[in-house]
Amino acid sequence: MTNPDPRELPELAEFRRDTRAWIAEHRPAAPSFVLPQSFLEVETREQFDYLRAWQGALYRAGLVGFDVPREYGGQGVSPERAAVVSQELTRARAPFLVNLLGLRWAGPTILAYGTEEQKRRLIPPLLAADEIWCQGFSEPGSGSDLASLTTRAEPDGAGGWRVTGHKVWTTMAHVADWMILLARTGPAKYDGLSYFLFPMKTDGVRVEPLVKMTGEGGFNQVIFDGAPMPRESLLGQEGQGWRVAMTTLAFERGVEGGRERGAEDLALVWRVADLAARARRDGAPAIDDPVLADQLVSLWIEAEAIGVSALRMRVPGLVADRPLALPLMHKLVFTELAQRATRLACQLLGTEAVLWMGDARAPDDGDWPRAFLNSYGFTIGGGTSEVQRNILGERVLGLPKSK
Amino acid sequence: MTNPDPRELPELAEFRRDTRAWIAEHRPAAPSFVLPQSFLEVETREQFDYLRAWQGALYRAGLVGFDVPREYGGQGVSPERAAVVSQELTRARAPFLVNLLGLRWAGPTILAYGTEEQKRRLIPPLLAADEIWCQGFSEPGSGSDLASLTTRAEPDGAGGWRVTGHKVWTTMAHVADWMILLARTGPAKYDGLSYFLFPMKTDGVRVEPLVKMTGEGGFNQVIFDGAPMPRESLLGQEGQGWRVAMTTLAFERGVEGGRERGAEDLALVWRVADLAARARRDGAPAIDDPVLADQLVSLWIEAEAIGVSALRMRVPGLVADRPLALPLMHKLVFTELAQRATRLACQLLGTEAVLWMGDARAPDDGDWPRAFLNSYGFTIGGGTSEVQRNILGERVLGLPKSK
Amino acid sequence: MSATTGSMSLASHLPDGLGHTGDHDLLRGTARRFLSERCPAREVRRLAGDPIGFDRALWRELAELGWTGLHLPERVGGAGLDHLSMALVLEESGRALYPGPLLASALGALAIARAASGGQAGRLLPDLAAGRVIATLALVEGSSWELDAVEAAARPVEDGYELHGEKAHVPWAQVADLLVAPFRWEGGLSMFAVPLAGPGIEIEPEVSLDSTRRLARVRFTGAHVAADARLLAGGAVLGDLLAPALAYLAAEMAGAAGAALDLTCAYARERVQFDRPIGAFQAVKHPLVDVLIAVERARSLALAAAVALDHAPDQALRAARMAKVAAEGALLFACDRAVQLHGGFGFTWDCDAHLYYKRALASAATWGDALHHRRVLAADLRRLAGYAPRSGS
Amino acid sequence: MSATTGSMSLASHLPDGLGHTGDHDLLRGTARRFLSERCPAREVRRLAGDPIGFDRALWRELAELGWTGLHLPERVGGAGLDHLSMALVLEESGRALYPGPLLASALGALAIARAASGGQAGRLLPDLAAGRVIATLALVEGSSWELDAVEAAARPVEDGYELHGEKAHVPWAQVADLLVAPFRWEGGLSMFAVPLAGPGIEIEPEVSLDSTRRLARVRFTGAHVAADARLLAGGAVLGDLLAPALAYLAAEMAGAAGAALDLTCAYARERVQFDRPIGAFQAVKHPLVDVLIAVERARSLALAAAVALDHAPDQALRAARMAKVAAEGALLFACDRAVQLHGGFGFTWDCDAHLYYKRALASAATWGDALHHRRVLAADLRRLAGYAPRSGS
Repeated sequence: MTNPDPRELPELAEFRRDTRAWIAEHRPAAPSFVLPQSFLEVETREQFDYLRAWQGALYRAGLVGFDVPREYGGQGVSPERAAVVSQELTRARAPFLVNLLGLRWAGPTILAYGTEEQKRRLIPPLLAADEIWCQGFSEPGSGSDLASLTTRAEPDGAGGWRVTGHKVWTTMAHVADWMILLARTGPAKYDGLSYFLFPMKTDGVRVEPLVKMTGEGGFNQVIFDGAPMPRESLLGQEGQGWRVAMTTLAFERGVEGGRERGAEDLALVWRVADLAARARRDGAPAIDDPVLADQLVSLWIEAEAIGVSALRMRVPGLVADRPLALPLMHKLVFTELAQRATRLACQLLGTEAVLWMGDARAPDDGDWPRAFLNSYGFTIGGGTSEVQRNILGERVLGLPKSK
Repeated sequence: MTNPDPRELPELAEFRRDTRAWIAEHRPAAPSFVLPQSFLEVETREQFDYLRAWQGALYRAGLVGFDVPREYGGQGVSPERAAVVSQELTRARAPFLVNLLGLRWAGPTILAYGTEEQKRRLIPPLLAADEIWCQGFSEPGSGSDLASLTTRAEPDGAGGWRVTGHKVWTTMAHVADWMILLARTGPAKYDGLSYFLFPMKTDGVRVEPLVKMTGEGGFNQVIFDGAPMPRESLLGQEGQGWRVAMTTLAFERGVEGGRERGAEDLALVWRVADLAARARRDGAPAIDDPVLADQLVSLWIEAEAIGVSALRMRVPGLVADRPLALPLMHKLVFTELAQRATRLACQLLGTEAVLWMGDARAPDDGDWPRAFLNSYGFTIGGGTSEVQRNILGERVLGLPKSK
Repeated sequence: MSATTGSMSLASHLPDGLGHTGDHDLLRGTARRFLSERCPAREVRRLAGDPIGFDRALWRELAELGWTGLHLPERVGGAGLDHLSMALVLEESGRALYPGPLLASALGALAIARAASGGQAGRLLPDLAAGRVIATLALVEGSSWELDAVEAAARPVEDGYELHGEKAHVPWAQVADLLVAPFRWEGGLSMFAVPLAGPGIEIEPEVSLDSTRRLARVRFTGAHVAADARLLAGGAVLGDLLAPALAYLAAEMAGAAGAALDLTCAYARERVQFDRPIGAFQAVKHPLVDVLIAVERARSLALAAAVALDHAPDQALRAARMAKVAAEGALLFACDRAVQLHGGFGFTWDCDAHLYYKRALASAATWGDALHHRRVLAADLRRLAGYAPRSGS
Repeated sequence: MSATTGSMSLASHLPDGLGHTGDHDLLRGTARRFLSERCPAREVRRLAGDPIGFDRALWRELAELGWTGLHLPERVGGAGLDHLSMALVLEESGRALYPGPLLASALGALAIARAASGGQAGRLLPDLAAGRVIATLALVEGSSWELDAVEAAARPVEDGYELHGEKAHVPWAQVADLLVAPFRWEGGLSMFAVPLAGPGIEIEPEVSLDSTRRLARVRFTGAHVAADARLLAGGAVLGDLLAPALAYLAAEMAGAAGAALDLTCAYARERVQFDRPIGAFQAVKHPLVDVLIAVERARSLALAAAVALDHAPDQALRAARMAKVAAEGALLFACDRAVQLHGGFGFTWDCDAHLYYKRALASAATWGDALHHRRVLAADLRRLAGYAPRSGS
């Protein structure tokens, strides 16, 4: 939650003032229903409509798409402005951008591998949240070992495909218009995979809700039974799917769904610090406890380091030893930090940690135990922490594959 | 450092009184030279003679060998008395028993696999420290993967063998009379190994000192160049060496070299607590620091748990779920506890941690940094912590081999 | 030298065989079998989704097995067994995540057995021992479970007392018949055994994180209780109760931790990725070994705390605090790895891991968490290390 | 809401490119090459075993490269570069475990540059910038490095001062020409620049854990110094020095941590057990990844602390404390895994791991360890979180 820097360039400072004013004027009132904590838990239609309207409004105000050229509906590439919007959204504790999978994964991948036609057709409604994206990679038998997946796309004889198989943990599939789909078009483990942009509103596809351990919905399993896909669904070349998918998974951008790296982590730590100043344990303020305060300080330092690393990452001379280290470790670092921060928050609550959302006296509406349990969605989803450590060990430290 | 329990059986209480009195009367005066911290660092002749004399005196007083039948020079099996001696030695902070490798590893293995002749010949001088034992398992290329060792024992045509190869980390080889030697008698990785009792005072064997990271000596490399071994050197059957060696490595006895499980760990934690009460950090007593005190409490709890687990281990009904868990985890638990305890001790020293042994003002003669560095000898030697975790995962939790 | 002073080990205070007999084996075996048959995971799930969450028929069966009176004297209909027996049964009930007031009622009954007059005990305990009456223990007010936070008051009136105040997070108050709790009384504190019925008592179910241990707020707005609702001993009772409360809770938590570990190990043996069971990967195997170590430590200390109650009462409170610290660490760690190593499935409602995790988080917050008890133990440690703190520090 | 108050990020105070230029790249590249040629591990080992432990020829070479005056103004012969430059060179010297007073002398010179009068600066700095004079910084007395522990005194006499007292753990006092240290002076504190020669000064080498950074006790028994030995500013100088001292030390430690990681990775790629390089085992690979994360965090924060000295001085002390905490954690962790994962070899004198470990332990104990700085940061955090502590707590 960065305050304006007095040394900020005048035009950027002006943009910040305008953005802040716009957000203050337009951010929607708190709804009567419980909002999801992240894009992983968008469950009900009313939650979805509320969040989609917010992203749409931001887009129409010119505040979404700072990593997308103007010809595809974006704002032109401007990381500085992206950072300003991110900081101001975080500062205002505004709702998140609901089409995050589109903004973060599908969009950049389409921009990298798509045809001109695919880019013009798909990117603008993605930015506006007019068309929602979900991701179909994992399967019941293929989690960490993603390339063992068995969902297959077979030619329909007319240039298109028919899809048969079973995908799981497909966040927002129940409201999605499109899916980035990794499917088998041949027997070779890696070279037999192709990457598709699958239109969800079609026959032969069934979306069934899965329930998370918090009792919330928002992710699904998707069963394909010969579901048709037109010719133009293929992204990149046939058999190139693994490489395209790795690109998707590597899109750990400085600007993630409109939030700047570091800012959100630090904001979380400060929310926990704020809780520590309010919460009482054994009748005393939690923050008085030196052991708890010491743990908070560790989180604080780690969050500040994420912000500094984001700056450092953009200076080649300061990452020359291991250029891939910071980008590849980001997901692991921030998801585990969030897990420890929310765990500490539960500790701060002392006796009151036993209350769950829905109890009128649950501190902060029960957000902390809920956020802690939901934190595992991030240490598991998008490549488990264990897989991330393999990748870092192999690609950054040059250690041999764990075969 | 257990005080007499008022409920102790009268005969045991009497034995305790006698033992305590004997130790008080006979424990040797502090020497003018620096004593090693454990059997891993016995370097000089004067250190060795001092320690050997102490074990000899204890043996002659009937205080060594409570896990050895009387016909082999022991005191008959009496875990209660062993525990008393252990507690009283710890309490008095008496020197350790120098022939530890003999008492803990060679002796029990000979008792398990040896011929009557081997037992009668070898055990009594082992208990008395008249003959010292060392261990020849590891090689430069075979550490964790011990069975890949290449030292070979070839028949000399007269019923004996000739040994050629290279062993490392052989603690006390420079003063040893005997070595428990694992050597190859055939090509099969496991079934090609045999277990020998090798007489060190012979031709064709060269002992070269290795220096530890503390600068201390005490372990060695041993180079065999056709060194002869008589027929009766073989322990167990030819080709049975791996099984016998695993028995040796599993001898994690309740009584280890005369010290009772748990008592020594707890004594270490209390020595660190005592340091915390004496040491000053930033001008204040270290133990006043709540974060340090919290860490001390964690160590305390773990040390108490080791003691309780030692009792629990002897009650089959209380370990029925996983009978091997406690015995197999003991080495891992106590070596890592000692490492953390000595690390904490270095922290307690604050600015004074920079002083090394030999500096007149080094707190406690520099014992703490030295003990901390030496603690790695135990987390690496005798099967690294990593190997211990494999064993526990496979043999106790039933997880598949990490191949 | 001061280091020797504090260093008499917990183990040295305990009998050699930990007081364990063949009867304990039988008891544990029965408990394991009974719970796996009558309270398997699907039954726990069914009750977790139920508005009340408690199966009275199951309760009656375990009362018939004698569990409700294991630790009560034979003269009031109990089995007259030791605390180790109760700890073993509670370890098994923790393994099964048994959803019912076994722990709460056992502690309520214990408070009455220890503090009541002969007449009170004779009147209340037979029904408690037989499981016909369910008790619960209410220690929390506001956000504190310590005695000096008690504000609820018992005002003397004709024929008894009038109760005012509110107790929070009372386990299973929804189904309990009798609440045992401290009230202020003429300036001091006293334990009261209050029938949970009648006017002036309001029970408001809480939405509890752990739906296998239901909680409620109990409000007293002038409820009238008879004079003998006040148990004889004063605040000391609560201090005396802390050791068994923590020891019992620790046993239950250690059991749950062991079960969470077993759950994950079973999955790690079966789930195949990269052409082998994931348990073959050290990134799975080694953390599970660390969980194992924590679980066995927790079990040892929970046993030690129960055995200390039986054989070394002056060591019991410290042992119980250590047991709670160890059990909390082990259970949270076991659950953390359970969810993470189950991967995508671990994050779903269908995987049992979350049931254990919610029990873990809620149990951690009960009767002082590890941080609290470590702070108390740190004070012990300073004293035992011969260190006299500066006043005020 | 209070949470926003404290949450202006460190990064937001720093310039976008961290003030880094091509010159910095050149400087670092030169440093890496020079040190790998002139100060490889075998040279470090040779000096570690040497009675003095310092190679004056090597010192002169690095002085010629300008490292001794990088951060000093051009008018006194320095290079007039920024703190980032010095941090980059120190990171490299840390990687190489360079055994010499680069850090100590840089800080001594910085104290003089900041606190001396024009005349003093003009007299002392040119020789320091050129490396002809070696300075050191002496902050520890007794077992404390904090100002209120200073007892050494400068008694005014004719023509100057008479010094009494003792400074401990003074880095490289054996080879230094000039000692910069606080002395009590007429009731207050002042920094003095004391020539390390002449009567009344006794230098007693300590046996230091880290033989790549030699330490000594320096005793003053009435040594006479000239009036202008007293630097102008008072105790505030020491406060001002703490940020660069910690930032520089953190950079050096972060460099050493990276080198220890590289050492272990190289071994893990080559050492074969069970028919594969041990780096293929997750029990080796994953801990090394955790070290990597710690090392990169330490590097980022060490850079941030240096850049803050240059561009955001009011953030520098907090950034420097964070950098010390992160660097200490990373270096100790990297060394722990270095020894352990080298197995039996790691435990020997022949493996370089112990050289790093000793540097790590000694650096941790220098100018406040992580625990100390975290305690100070906790007080910051309470304030920033809008929490007013009870008085006395």
